[in-house]
Amino acid sequence: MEEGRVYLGNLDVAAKRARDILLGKIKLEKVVDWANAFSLWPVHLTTSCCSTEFAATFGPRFDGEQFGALPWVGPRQTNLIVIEGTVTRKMACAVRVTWEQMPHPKFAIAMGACALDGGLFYNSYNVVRPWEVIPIDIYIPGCPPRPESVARAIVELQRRIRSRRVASSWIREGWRPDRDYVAPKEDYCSWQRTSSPVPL
Amino acid sequence: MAVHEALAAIIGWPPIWQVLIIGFIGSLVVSIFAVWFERKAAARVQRRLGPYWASPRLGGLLHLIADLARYAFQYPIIPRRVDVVPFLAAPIAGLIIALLPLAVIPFTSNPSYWPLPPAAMEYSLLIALAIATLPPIFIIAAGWASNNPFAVIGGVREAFIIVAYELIAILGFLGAAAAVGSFNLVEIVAAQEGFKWLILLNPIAFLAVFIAIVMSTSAFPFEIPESEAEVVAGPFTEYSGILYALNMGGAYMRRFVLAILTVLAFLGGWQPLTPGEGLLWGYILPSIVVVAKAVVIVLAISFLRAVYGRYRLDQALDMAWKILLPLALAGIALGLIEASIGVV
Amino acid sequence: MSGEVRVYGGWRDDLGLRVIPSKRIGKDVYEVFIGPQHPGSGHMRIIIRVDGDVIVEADPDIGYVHRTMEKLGEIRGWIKPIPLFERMAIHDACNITLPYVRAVEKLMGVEAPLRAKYLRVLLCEINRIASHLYGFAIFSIFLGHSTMYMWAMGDREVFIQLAEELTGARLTHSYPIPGGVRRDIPQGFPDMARRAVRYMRKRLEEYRKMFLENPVIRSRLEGVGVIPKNLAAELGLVGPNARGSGIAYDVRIIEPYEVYDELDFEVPVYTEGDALARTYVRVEEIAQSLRIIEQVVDWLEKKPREPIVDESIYKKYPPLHKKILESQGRAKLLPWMATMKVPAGAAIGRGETGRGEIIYYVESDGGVNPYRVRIVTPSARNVIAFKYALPGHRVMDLPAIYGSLDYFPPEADR
Amino acid sequence: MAPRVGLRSLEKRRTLIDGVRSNIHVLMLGVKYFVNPRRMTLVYPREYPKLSEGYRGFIILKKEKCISCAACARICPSAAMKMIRVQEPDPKHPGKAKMKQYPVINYQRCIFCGYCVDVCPTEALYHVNYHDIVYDNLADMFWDLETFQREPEYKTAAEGRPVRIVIHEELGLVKVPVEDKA
Amino acid sequence: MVEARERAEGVVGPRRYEEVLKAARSRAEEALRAVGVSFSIEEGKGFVDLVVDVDSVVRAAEALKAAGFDHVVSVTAVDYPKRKQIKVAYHVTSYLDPEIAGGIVGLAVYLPRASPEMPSLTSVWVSAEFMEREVYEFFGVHFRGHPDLRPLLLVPELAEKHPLRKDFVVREESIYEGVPERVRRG
Repeated sequence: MEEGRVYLGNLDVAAKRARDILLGKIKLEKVVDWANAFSLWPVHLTTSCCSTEFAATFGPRFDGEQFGALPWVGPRQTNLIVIEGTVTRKMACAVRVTWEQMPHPKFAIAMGACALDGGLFYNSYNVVRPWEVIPIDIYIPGCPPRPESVARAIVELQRRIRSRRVASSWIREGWRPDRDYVAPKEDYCSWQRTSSPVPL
Repeated sequence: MAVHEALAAIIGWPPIWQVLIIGFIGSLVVSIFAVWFERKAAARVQRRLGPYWASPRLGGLLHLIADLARYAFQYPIIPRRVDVVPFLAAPIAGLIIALLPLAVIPFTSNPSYWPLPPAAMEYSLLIALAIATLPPIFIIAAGWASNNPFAVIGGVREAFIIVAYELIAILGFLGAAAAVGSFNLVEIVAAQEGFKWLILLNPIAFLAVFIAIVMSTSAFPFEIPESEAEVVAGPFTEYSGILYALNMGGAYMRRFVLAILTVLAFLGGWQPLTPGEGLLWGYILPSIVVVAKAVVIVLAISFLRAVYGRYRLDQALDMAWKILLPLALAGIALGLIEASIGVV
Repeated sequence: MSGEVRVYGGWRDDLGLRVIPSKRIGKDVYEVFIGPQHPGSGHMRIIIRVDGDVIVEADPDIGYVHRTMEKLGEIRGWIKPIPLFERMAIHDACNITLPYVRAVEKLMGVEAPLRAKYLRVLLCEINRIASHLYGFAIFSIFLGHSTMYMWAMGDREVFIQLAEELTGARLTHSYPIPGGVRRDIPQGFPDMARRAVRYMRKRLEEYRKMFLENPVIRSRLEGVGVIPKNLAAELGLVGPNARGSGIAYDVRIIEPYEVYDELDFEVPVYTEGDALARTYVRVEEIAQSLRIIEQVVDWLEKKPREPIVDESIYKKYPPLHKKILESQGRAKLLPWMATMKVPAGAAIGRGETGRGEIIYYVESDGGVNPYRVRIVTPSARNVIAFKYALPGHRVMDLPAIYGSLDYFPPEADR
Repeated sequence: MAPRVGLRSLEKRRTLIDGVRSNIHVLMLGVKYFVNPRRMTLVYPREYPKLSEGYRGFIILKKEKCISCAACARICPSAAMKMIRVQEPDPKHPGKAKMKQYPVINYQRCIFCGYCVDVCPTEALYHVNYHDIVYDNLADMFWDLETFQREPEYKTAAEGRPVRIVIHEELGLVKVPVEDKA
Repeated sequence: MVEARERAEGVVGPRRYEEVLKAARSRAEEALRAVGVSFSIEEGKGFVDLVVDVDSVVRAAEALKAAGFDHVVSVTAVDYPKRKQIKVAYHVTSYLDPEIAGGIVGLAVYLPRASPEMPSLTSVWVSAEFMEREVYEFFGVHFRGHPDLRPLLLVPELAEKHPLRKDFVVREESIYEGVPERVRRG
């Protein structure tokens, strides 16, 4: 394809060239990182009882919205997923599907001892470690962690995004240099729900 | 000098000034300010801080710029099962159509800067109202194209809401036109000379129009199409990235455009300032006065988010048909009585 | 109605997974999945069969937070399950673990001293208020009223601050132990508690104006989700859901555990049975809990600081433990408690949590571990209300009914 | 003095005037709080709450007091406290090493319930009164013997001013700045 | 005035719980004797279990329901591998009848551990429906006549393993294992 027709030809090629110009020559990287850092909207996915402390974090006393984090509705419009506590075998499918539906660049915080190594339920047959399901950036110990710990995690994540340029590198290379992408060992959604047999 | 005149001619040309500068750039700025005010006012009522850390001195205004930039640089997902053409066209067309009523609204009494020929100006209120009813169709198209049950339910709810508020908005504005006796917005504004604003003379019609605007752009008590608790994000569930920003921005821009229409009909448009000759005095300053009053109305609507919950769909429709319709008709009756007495 | 099942809009996601958002089952009956990731459903999935806008049948698909409490309860000995069972509803920690501890005390034949009983009732009432306020917060998010969420969360922080001063942890205190409690009240606690009670009474007045009398909220709640008295009795609903439908049943009256029979309070009962009645029951219960806290704090302030652990345990305390109990008010545990044996037998411990009556059936074979711990939590008994109260309502009533039942999935899935 | 059951019922249907009056009440209440919000927000990185001494924060070991009785490892509900065997010079007859076991903690599982601190016969474990420390990898959370004896580095104290939270009759929670920069 | 209203409503005052339990127990025994169902008594602290055999359990349940025990508090199943039996007890109490409101009486049945099966009592007490599904998935007790017997909490492949039986062993970690290598060297 000659040089001249590249803008008219394939849409993907043109988009890539536009991206290289935007990110390469014009210093938009800092703007992209700053924008992603100050508008981390957590998706509304409550996995278990740490959601009480997550709700307190966005209450009036430890106002999460002062960092620009606004718990929003759908996975499509948000870029942060907070694993609040235990992820059971059934919930792992919901976590994985929600993570897949979120657009890049996206980040994950594992909150609570249950999300790190199973906490009190370390040897339960129905509990899965979240870092086997999705790649996680920040871990918060505690059961449940204090709202300041969650606020500290958001602040640390903001500093990590801006210092290590995570958001713009995601857009430029399409993957995360600092976190190898975790492919699910086993498909957590293999089970099929049996619908209630009561006919109408 | 030629460049100066050319520039003044371009800016002075009503469609450029009204649709592009006030319409696109102006409503973008007003929308960002309205969203910031909405989050900050809700935060104050809720005894908390609201967006703060992006720009501590500015009270967190830059958070809105950060949200917009994040949506702009996010990877837009177009799901496989989606009908791509209407999926992409709906938000963009919805935004453009939302700005079109500005093309027919006069911002000054100086005839040289009227957007329509004087003959057509006689029906400027009707034309503006007609165009203002188009945008919801694109929201329904967005819901239908994204092929998601929640989106379809959201889109159908938007259709229900249009049927309810359309009639009340039109009757409310007719109440104002009845009081003055003509559909020409310039005459309506002229008739409200010396603070005889129609909001004071015909408050019933203003209340009907105000509630109709709150319903049409799904502001808080009537946030039913995008209500989080039932349909995840209504018609915009499948949108991500810049497409979602266009959709959400479209709602706020429609609120700004309808607010401008209300200002002209009820709050005496460019009233305290009598537009003189030339570009500055004849066109730019009156439109700034109109925009300022429109911003006040938009902020008032944003404040409702802090104090109200969400009506059920059938309750909203009942309220529209059983309470607001008689209210709007009473507004027209009051307008006719005032016209016959000659108050205006 | 055999009919072919046409899959509407099913797609194979990039996970290679057949995700069906909604199935068309009948002529115009759809099955919509209000899934675990949904602002209106919390950590569970409700599958509703919808004919137009009216719900025809609702099937709650729970188990997303099933953390095997009963199985782990059988391998962890007698003391370790206390923090384990507390994780079922951490904003109501004392009410959830106290019945288990009382069941173990019944089996061991141990009796907590009077001061420890008053301390237990104090923390239980603080947790009840915090649990009701948390229920209000989630309920108002379902109705779209974000201000009420913030106010309820803010005032809940006042009572969490009280619990933090008393026990050293915000939510997961694991405060009762078989034979007593772990900490005594710090110095400035009584007047801090009285200030909190006076503050909350003023705030309840503003709640009534902003939430209960709000025209939008009132129109969403009045006459919605009506559960008549005999249906509520038939379904075995508990707590405010039963008391909202006219059933005068409260474990604190039926089996007055700890010192509830010496306290002067009222249990509110409404007869309408709709979502508004249940909400009013919870507001009244907050007011009554405030009265109880005042009486308990007065009693604790007057009486001298006796040891807060049972006599049989306090005898075995070495001097270091006794000194710490006097100076820091902190009851130390003894190493043999990790592997203590409880005489054989079966006991039922009951308690009134914020959401209703919780029951522990604890069976011991005299060994180190309990032989069987059967837990029936209030939300586990309220789940059936979804199946029988939802049909016939509109889809938009689902959040109103879900919120008014104050249903907390981690507690229901155990 | 005994508890009683109080039967109550809701007031009947409300007229349109009630609707308008309650609308006005709600709006007046909203404006009243808009004008004077009486905020209770903690501006986090700048102010951090100084928790009371009895707060159950991170757990630290005083190695010299430990008599390695493993009571803490046995009572830990989430098996976070583990015992490791360490060669130590024998105080009684020098030159020979003696096997002694010490606890190490795994903060991935620790639930901060404080059972280990309460069960320790010689008070060798104690609570620090702060809690908000986060990690960005899992390995650092399993502390070995040295890190278990050092108090974790508290970044928030370096960045912000300590504030004490007091319950106030009128405003709910009030922040009282603490003078000493502990 | 408040006391008068209580009596009118027939609300149970805070009598000692033992009296309520005694009243409930005698009421249940009379009901079973009236129907002619032979039962044996198992004492428990805070409740009492009336053990009946499998084929007369539905009759006993209807008798108890008629006697005023209107809802099930808990369907408790206990696995006894040594005696090769599974005990399923329906702990019932009453809301509407003030004399026995709150007193817990258990209707217990011993089933063979190999293939535990019994008639479902959902037709008598609606509130037992979800709890019977739970006992079905955790213990494998098949309830004949249950409207929709599906796993309630567990993932299907776990539901086949019946986790709460004693032979489904969950191992407890000892206090020495699970320490990574770099920490063990100290």
